[in-house]
Amino acid sequence: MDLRLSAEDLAFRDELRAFLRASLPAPLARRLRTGGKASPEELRAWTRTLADRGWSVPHWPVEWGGTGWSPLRQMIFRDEVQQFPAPEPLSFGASMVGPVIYTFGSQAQKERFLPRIARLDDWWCQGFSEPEAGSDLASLRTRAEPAEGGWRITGQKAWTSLGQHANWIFVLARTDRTAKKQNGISFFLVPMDSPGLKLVPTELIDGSHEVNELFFDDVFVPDENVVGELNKGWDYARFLLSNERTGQARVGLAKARLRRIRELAAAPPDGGPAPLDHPAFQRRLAELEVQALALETTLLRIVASGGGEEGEANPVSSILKLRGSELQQATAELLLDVAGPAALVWPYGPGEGAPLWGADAAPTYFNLRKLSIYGGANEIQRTIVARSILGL
Amino acid sequence: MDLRLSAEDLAFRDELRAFLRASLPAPLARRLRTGGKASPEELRAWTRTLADRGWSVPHWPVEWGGTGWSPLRQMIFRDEVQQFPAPEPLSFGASMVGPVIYTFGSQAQKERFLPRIARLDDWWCQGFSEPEAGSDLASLRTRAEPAEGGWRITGQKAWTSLGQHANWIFVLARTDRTAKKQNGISFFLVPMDSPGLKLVPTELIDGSHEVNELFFDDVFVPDENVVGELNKGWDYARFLLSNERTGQARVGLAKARLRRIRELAAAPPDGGPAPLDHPAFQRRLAELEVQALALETTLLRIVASGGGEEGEANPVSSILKLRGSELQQATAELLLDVAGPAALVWPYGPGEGAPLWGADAAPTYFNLRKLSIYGGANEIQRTIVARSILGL
Amino acid sequence: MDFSLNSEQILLKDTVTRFLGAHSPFESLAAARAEPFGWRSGVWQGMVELGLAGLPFAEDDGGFGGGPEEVMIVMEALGAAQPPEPYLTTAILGGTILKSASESARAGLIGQIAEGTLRLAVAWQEAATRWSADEITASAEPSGSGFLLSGRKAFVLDLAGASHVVIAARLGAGLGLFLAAADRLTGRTTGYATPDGRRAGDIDLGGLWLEADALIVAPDEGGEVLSRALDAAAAALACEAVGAMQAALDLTVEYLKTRKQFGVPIGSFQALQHRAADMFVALEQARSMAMRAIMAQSSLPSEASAREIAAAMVQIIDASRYIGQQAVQLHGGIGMTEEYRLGILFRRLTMIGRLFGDRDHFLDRLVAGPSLLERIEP
Amino acid sequence: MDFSLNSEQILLKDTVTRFLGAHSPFESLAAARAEPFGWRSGVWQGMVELGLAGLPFAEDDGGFGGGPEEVMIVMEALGAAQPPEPYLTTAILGGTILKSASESARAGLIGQIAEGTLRLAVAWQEAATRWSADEITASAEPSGSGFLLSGRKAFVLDLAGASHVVIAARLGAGLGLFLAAADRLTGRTTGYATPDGRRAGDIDLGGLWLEADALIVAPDEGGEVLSRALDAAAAALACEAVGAMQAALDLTVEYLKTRKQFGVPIGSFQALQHRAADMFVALEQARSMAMRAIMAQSSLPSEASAREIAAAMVQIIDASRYIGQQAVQLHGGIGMTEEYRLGILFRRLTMIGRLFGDRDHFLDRLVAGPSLLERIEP
Repeated sequence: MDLRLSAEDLAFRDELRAFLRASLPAPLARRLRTGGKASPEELRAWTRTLADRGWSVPHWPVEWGGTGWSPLRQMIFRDEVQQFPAPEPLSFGASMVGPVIYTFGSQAQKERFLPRIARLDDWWCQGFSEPEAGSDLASLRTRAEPAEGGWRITGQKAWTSLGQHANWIFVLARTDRTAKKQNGISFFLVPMDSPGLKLVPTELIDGSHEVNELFFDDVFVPDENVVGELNKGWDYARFLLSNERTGQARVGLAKARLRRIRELAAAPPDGGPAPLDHPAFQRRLAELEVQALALETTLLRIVASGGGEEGEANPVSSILKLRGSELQQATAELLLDVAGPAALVWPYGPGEGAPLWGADAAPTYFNLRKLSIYGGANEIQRTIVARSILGL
Repeated sequence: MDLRLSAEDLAFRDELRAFLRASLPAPLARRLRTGGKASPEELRAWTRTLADRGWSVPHWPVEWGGTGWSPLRQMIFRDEVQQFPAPEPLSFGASMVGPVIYTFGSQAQKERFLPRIARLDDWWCQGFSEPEAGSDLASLRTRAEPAEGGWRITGQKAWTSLGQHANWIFVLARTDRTAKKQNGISFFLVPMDSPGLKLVPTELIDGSHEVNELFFDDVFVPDENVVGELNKGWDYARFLLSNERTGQARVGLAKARLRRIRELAAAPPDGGPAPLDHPAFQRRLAELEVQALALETTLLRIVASGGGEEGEANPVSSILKLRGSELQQATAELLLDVAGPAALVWPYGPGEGAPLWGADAAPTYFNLRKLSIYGGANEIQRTIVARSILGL
Repeated sequence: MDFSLNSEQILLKDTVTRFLGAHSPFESLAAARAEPFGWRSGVWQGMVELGLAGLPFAEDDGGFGGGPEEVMIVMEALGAAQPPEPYLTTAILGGTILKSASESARAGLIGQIAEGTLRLAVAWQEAATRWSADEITASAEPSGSGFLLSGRKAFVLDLAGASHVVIAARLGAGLGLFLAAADRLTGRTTGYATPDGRRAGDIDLGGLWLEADALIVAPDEGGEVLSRALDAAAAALACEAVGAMQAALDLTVEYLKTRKQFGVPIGSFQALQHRAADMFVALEQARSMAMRAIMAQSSLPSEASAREIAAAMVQIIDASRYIGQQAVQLHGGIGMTEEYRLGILFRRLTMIGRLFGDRDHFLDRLVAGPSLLERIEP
Repeated sequence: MDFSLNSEQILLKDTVTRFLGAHSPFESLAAARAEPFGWRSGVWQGMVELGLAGLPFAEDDGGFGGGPEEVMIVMEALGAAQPPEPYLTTAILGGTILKSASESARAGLIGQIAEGTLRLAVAWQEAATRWSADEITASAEPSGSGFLLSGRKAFVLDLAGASHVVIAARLGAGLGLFLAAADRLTGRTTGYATPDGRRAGDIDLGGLWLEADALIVAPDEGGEVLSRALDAAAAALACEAVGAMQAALDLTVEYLKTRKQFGVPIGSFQALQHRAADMFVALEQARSMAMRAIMAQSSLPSEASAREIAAAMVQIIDASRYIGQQAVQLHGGIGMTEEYRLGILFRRLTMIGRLFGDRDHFLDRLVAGPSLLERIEP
């Protein structure tokens, strides 16, 4: 038993850090460090920089641009990116549809799509959830009817993140209405500019335009855009959802936020009493740091035991989703505590340019409530732990 | 709206306090104040003192020794007794079987039993729960078979508190095996010295002998000891269990313990660092004081709205059980914090007489875990709130 | 002891609730926020006509003689409906300060509040005060026949639509409270939206000259008057929170009954039932403490009343956080959307503990004093 | 990086577990507590024969050269079985002190531990020290060819059956650690049971004279040596807690599967399922931190290691409390009974956070230093 990284892994990590320092544009680095976001253009440029280095899709097979890194190195990479912080790869392509395509897709699909995903030439979004099928995905209603040379999709999808930037969407639709719930579903790849496809933004409580509703009205999809076998879409969706469970811990982000909190709490940008001098605040911060260490170590244990492998739904990784979301939410709440009255400044709406150092606190807190809801609500994760691990 | 007591109620309270100061033997008062208990003899003597003053069963009908006090005054009485602290009346007689007898019993039963309950001449215990019927009481198995002039009871009861001191027990037993779960159960009054009735102590984790198992082997009970109608026992049991829900808050006890904690924390009996100087401890104590005020005020609101009336199962009173048990448990835990290493002294076992100021901390903490389990486990209370109040 | 409302109070409650239902339904709030001040003069005028603005003031001063209980009733109703009109800042926070102004200074002003023509904002915080008036550094010094102010104010709630602004500034060894008409601040303010759908702003005081009679509370009393006003505002806010929590719980229970998953209403899942039960318990405990805070104002000396209000705020902030978070969680995705009514309730419940102090701030006050339990035994 | 056990470690784990299952089943514990010292010389001898007593010591010193990981394995097994034999006090707490004694002082002593003839108790606490060695007031002064001690010691774990006692006493400006054979303390001790089914005692030192060579750690090093020994004991205790928590969770899951209410196994109720899931998560997080504490001892300087151990104890104490309480709650009445195995686990889990410091004590250490997060980036 040894928690220390090997000399090789340490050198690897230092190389990553040097690369991030040298390659991430300074204004973007500064913005990310103070709670801001990368624009779609910045994310595209950054993904290409990574791709040029061969690191844009580290976990993919080498033949399609992957690195061949061990799970531990993949984890170190993700952690360093999150801690720096640098933009994370767009998961819809790199972690969701990409692996489905290289595992179940045709050779033509692989050649057509994978290189463009690896460089973010295509921006993918997800068409799984529906207004009446969230955590209960198997009850989806969107249907695809056979048509000349392909299918015609009709239905409604919801909670499609960043769909407004996407040019492709992967969609689950029912292709056999006589089959039982999980059966008779197929997996389609659909251009966002297909006639009959309409996107309507959903405004969120954090003021952001992050998710969308999508309306499919008889949208034609050619046969070549069906992935794998017809009516096996549910299997591919489960494969997709079980991937990257270790990615849900997102400890690096929590650590980066805790560091920022400690800096702000030690010396509030506007002066005044330092929260870090308050005994109750000190304890909350130390408690969350302990939580972060515990989660990181649990993650390392799971990675070390091979529990983060692709396509394998290790129920222990439900811990990562549960504690990862809770830790992220708790750090966001502590950021709100640090900001104090400065959290009153809302960056949206009719502002005239006010002091902005606390202005991401409330939106971040509001936004991260989603973490315990999406990707299998935490209630679902608890049920998975109880049933799959404890046998209840 | 006014939280203040009227001048009359204030005078009433002062009268109670003066009475408690004058009447409770000093050694017993001191012992109770430092976490000790009253012996059965002391409880009997104290109940007689109260009975002589006419206050041993305040909530009973005046004709049987009650006071005619308003619900508020009854609450003040209970609160003063708990805060003093003085011994509380033995609930099995005064609050459980007593009300059942004066509400559903025969005139002969009333005359025979009620005066002896009011003076604790008879010590009653409860024969409801069974090893396989705890929160799910309706599935009880103890049965009574008709016999010449009465019934013969066979079965096993569990969790009978203080049964070792009792000379009477009230028992639920199945008298009609063909009826559905809740039906066909009758309510019996049984002398503890009945042939065939055997008591076996259950040792608890706090080292106390508080509860017992009871084995009924063909125990004869004459017809005159059946309460009310045959096969209606379930109704009487529900009446009994719904009584005194407001009593479950026990805020007075929590307040008394919080006072003791503050004293000990300000000046530990053995000297050394005072927990009350520690910022984290200060906050925990203040938080629990806020909790106590909130619970007390909720209790007053329920009492003021008539929600504490006998036989009426006001679901809002589930709040009192939930928060009352949690508050009691939290104060017991804080007492353990204050005792610190002094909690290592266990008053049972092979001690040779060690410093004893912290010696009730661990047993109290262990013992009070029962509060969220018995009288309808807190899980059951939450279901009651969800169903009866929220309509879920 | 008595926890009931009298018939006039019940009437007040019904009237306010009905008014808000008719004139400020949830669907109207987005448009309200887009108004120049972030609120609607029509709705404000309607509230004035119901007598709400003048409610907390003595009849002799031109008000309608309501007490803390009437304030509680109004604030609970406002909490459930969340109209952005500047009631709390004008009638309670600013209003309580006006009540303590000298009679000559406040002559007619309270009447103007009651008539709806005077709308107050209170500029007490600064970028670095963190809810503590002791940290105020803005200052005033005598200059000619008046005062010259310096420094900056921040987080001034409802600044945009205020007709007058109370400004707290050091004056000699004390804290002076000045009243300035909003037009005196033209070009000195920076406005912004707040996370709970209201407006606030900062003020640059540098070189602002005010007449002698702008000093409405003298520096030897200013600190005490401000802190009493903040207490009154916190007690009112506690009641608003109760209204908002009740509304959030009602929405959640309704959602649990109607939303189906896996073929059954999600309210049939035990884990969700128990969560809803815990929300209910938290709400009732918070309600009890808000009622204590209200009653304390009319029955206790100000020091003891301040402690009761701090205790209430600790409970209210905990409950607001828990109920807000769980309401969103139990709703799932729909709870994250702006178009659904829960959003504004959640955002306001989040800010309840950031307007006049956070949980630490109020708990610090309790920790500094003697046991809370002693107080309840007069 | 590596979290796996090697084959010898797996063998050790199996051996200890099998031994305890055979020689110290739960049903035997009540009788063990009734023994004169509160534990069984036969079981102790068996543990010695397995090599457990000498395990943590260097082979050169007469031990078996085990490291923190082997200690972890043994302590986890002891945690699940809860035998009352004095392993932690002898092999870890007292043993770590012995390791730092001068070579002449410890000559042969470690061998005696390995042989089972030396059993140590460590008298460091006093009635008023509250887990802080800085508060120690017992003192020693040179007297003739030795030292004269004064003061009182309290809460000395496993005092009853100890053959030797380490005594911490002020000496000059430092803290001297003395070793006294138990027979020197005859008539000076007061013994008592502890809530977790063990024994402890107090010692009256007044007028106790010890030879010069009783001073096994000099006063300039005593404080540091004691605090390193307490850290090692806390890390071992964290591992014991993991074993106890795992056992409590296993019992609970088993009970949920078999106990029926309302006609179905209570483990089918969603609220209870989710509680069990939360227990599992708490256990795994605690296990991670216990492993960190173990690994820190062999890979980090003592200051950094102490902080890792403190961090682990915060997590362990939280988890022990949560899992202990919920295990009892989910069992209902049966969990409250002494005859059921959960009782001893619950009582030990309660005391985990009271033996070498409580949660506040360990969190204070973290708060006093720099961010914990910096450490993980060498």
